[in-house]
Amino acid sequence: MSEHIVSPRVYVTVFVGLMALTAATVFAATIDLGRWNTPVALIIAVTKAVLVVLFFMHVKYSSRLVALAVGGGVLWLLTLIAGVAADYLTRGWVGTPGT
Amino acid sequence: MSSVADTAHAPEADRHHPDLVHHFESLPAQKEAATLGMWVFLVTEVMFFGGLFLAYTMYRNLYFHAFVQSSRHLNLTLGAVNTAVLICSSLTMAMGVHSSALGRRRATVAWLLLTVALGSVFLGIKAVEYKDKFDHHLVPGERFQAEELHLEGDEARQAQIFYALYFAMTGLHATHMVIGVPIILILAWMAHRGRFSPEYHTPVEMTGLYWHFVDIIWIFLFPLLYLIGRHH
Amino acid sequence: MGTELPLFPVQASTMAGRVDALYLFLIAISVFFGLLIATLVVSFAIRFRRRSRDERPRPIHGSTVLEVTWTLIPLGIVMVVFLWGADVFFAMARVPPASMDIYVVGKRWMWKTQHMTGQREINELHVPLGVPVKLTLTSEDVIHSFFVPAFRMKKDVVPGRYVTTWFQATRPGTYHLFCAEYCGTKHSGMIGTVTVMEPGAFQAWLAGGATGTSLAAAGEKLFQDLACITCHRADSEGRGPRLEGVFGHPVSLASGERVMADEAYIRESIVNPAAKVVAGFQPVMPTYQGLVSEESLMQLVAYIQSLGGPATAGPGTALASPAPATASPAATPRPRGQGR
Amino acid sequence: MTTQIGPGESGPPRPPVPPALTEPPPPRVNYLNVAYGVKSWLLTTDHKRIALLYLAGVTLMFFLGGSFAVLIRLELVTPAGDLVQSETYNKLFTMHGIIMVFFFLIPSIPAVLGNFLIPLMIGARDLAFPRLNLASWYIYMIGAAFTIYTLVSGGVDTGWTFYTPYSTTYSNTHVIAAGLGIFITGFSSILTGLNFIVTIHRMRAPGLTWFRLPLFVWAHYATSLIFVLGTPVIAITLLTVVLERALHLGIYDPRLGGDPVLFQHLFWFYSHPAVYIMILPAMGVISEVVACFSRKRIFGYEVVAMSSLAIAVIGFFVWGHHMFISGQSTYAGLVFSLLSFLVAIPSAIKVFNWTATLYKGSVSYDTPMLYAIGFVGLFTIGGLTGIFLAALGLDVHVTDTYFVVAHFHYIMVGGAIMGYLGGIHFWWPKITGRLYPEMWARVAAVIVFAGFNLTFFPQFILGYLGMPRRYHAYPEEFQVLNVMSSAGASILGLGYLLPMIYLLWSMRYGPRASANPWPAKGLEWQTASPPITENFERQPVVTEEAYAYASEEEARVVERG
Repeated sequence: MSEHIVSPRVYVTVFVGLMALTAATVFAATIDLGRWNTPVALIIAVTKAVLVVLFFMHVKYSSRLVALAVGGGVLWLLTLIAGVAADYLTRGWVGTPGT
Repeated sequence: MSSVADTAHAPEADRHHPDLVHHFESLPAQKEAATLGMWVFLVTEVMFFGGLFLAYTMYRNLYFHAFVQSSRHLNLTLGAVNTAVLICSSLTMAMGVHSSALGRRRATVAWLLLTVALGSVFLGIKAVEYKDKFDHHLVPGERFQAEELHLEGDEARQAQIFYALYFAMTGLHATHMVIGVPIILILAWMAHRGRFSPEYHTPVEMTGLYWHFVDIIWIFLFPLLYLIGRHH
Repeated sequence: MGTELPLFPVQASTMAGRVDALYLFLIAISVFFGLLIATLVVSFAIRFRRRSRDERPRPIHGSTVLEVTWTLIPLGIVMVVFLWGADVFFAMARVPPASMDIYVVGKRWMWKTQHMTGQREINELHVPLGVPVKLTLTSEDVIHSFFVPAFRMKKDVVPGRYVTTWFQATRPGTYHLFCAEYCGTKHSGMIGTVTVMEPGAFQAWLAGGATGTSLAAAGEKLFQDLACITCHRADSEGRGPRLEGVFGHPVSLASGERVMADEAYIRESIVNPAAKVVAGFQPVMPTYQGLVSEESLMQLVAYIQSLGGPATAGPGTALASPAPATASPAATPRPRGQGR
Repeated sequence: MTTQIGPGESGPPRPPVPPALTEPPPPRVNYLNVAYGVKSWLLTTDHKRIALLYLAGVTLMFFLGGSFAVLIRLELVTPAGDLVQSETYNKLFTMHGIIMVFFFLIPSIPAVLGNFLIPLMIGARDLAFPRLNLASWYIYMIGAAFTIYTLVSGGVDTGWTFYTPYSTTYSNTHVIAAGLGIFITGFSSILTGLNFIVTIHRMRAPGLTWFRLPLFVWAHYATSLIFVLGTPVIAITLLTVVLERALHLGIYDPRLGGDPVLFQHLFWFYSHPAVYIMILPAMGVISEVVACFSRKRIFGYEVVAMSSLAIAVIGFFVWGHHMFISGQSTYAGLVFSLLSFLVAIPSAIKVFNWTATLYKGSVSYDTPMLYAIGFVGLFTIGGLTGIFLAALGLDVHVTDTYFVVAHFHYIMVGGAIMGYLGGIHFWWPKITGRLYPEMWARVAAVIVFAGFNLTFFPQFILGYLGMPRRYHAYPEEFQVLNVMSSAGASILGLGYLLPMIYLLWSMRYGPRASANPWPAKGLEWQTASPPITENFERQPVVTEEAYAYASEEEARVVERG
């Protein structure tokens, strides 16, 4: 794994992007998008996180194994949320309380 | 797909580098292992915070109105400023790692100290916010009063769940920063003493990964806690 | 020293037979595969025992055919077991219409049961033979679990919400009632008996029991005392929705959803009125959390249920309470046809 | 610079390993006698010494937890609760659960055998992060200290499951101390898992590809995935229980609208994969033992390796089968039941492959093999009863009864502990350089097998009769089966004491062992017994598949087959 030196210019551009996205998410929260407020906030947050992971944390330049670990961690958190959501979303479907 | 460290042709000089521990063949192999180890640790941190994010997700959908009213009472400007402060500290940390990789000793110390400063500013703002919650009796427990949130009855109690999650998630995040700041301070001191070199600056890089992770957690905490229903 | 040694629990409910059938099928499967593996291991161990110290058996890498067969066969068997188990489970979850209602409250270390006609029992439950009985359970403190082994029925009782289960007794007698979820010091003391009686004997017990006011009547009194009547008026001029004919029918909410007005909805609307506001009304109703105990909540729900009126053909449990609005102590729950 | 040693040596096939088991190699420097004194043990970063430190801690906790089991069985001899009060009984089964699960079963094989053997098996000089390895032992001991503090200051009575709202609101015992104890010990598991993953990925010997790895290493890789992905969730879950008790952060409090079922989701998300943490390493041991004592490659090596990963991954999607009747929705129960049946398949595949390995092998009945055969039998019963519990309709009747208690004891005691004992006996010559007394060891194995079945098989019948778990007193008609179970427990207790005695005896008086006494394949048998601190004089290079006991032409066909 060669030692990949990322030029400061990349860091600064990513930094500006992150600040812009922060401003965007605050602005987006102040306008009523109905059901879309939460998804928009999440998409912006995920974009910022991906920027930090790829450039600040050098995952873009490190081995495939590290990328696999990152993906695995996120996937497992989603598994936990999906499994529990499966319970909460389908409560009461059988028609009597508590089933 | 066996990616066994190539040992045959590690340069001789590299084999006796003072920082090379006995059970690794070469410095790059040692660094690669350290990087993978750090990332596996960060995966455990994702699952560690994940438990709270799960609880937050479920209760937000169950008690949305109480969450909106409670979130509205959080100070949006302080939250936004804190986010900006933390993103700046991520930049300074990245620059710190960058200059330690190039062996620029004084630049590394400067960037690291800047990161420590920004981290402290973040914790300061957090302390202000917490004090404000204590003053308004918005801390979960017997003395919790939800009049200011215009909630009563069950929804007043559900607001306690929001603030329980608020304190748990931001508290856990702040604890991670309280651990991170002294570590970066020690790194700055070691960099000052010339401990790192272009061949060996793994501790700086690993701490950088940790710090960026803590920043990512806040990148999710800020919209989830502060930005629900800021419109109407 | 107990001398009798029962090895199989008595079957005293419609579900018991179906659960035992699945149990015996699985025992057969397990005995077959257990013996298969045991005989293979023992026979190979003996036939291929090491004869001499430097014996070198030929390496066998494996065979894909064999691997696929002993993946698909077990997969097929477990899928059958899965479907069978799910079928029994859903039968347990779907309460037959026109079941007899009984309310159960678990409280640290006792079971309090209430019949619609007012009978209250502690760690006891008298039920008629051959009538599907719907239990609506809740807990006042920790998680308990209402477990009657003879009925193969168990349901965790969670504080803060209603849970429902049902059974239909098929054999008169007295059966164990256990608490199956650890709940503290006297967890093993929170036991009792469920007595299944012939319909005639049950009526005598109902009439003879110290009935006092029926659940619905007690609920009606509470309805007055708590001044619910001021908003929920019969002539629908009040600030709250009219409650006659509500129970058991879908209700459209201010948020545009439609929910079934079952016990859980009524209970939630009493303790958390703002959660599901009926369309066309303002969320002005104060909460009664803490003012109303679980038992009185059940009485109010029973009263509103008694205002339910004729059951619509709506999905789920369009529960028509057999008892007419004004409670008559000797209301006889008409045993309808067997559950599905 | 790396020379080839080991099986791949060219030239005429060497005569089989010299039969003399016990010609004592001249006493040399090895990892045990290289340094003496408490400091050399308490500050070591040698994975072998850390493994022995764990062996001491884990054995202490096993006998502590086991003593509670004996008291529980004594209490249950009589229907009335007359040996101890109910509060004490509740504390007994809670401490038995906590100590056995978190302080014995989870760390035992990975931290003792895994720590010792993984570097040896992959030809490395040590784990990737030796100092983290020592830190994980200290963290384990601090967690154990918290738990022993909980014990001496009054115990905890919430059950090892800590269900809310009892654990957060109604219990007035030392829940916070117990919760923190497990919280801390969790990080010991995380560090061990992290160490194993990086070591297996980055430090394999040249030529040691993934599909030449011993199945023991595969099993520990899968276990480490569960350590790393699951343990943090139990850490945050117990932290929330501690915070709710201490600071009223009431996220599970039903009076505030909190949902106790959410706690159960978070708890079981870890605690079900935790049962695979307990069984997968044991499966790894069994694969090694069965291959060695039938002197043959494991039948379907790749499939057995992949089934370990499959168990670890699918094991994370099935936790809801602990909650079929707990208020979880019926449809979620449907999903979790289906997934629970899928996770049973890889375990079945492993059992079939072990059985097939014996075919046309050269089977010998040394003690490790007795434990392995015992494991296959008991794990099969344990696995099949798991199918009963995964079936929705049946689970309603049998969950929270002694049927469940019998099921998980068949897996944990019949499986994990039999595997652990088999592994300890199999690698004892390598760890201590001494041979254990074979006759005594076989007697102990048979006693353990018999005592175990007499203890736990009656509990299946009790469970279906409807005797609930965690009962201090029970109805009269269950007494006969309970007395049988208690009788079995005393035999099992004796069975566990025997190895403790003769293994300690063998450390001093046992005959010296050669480098490869069985003889077995694997890099750990290529170096001396006990190994030197650096593990290998020269970096080994692997040139052949795992378990290469005999190449095609060397094999004298076993005629009678």
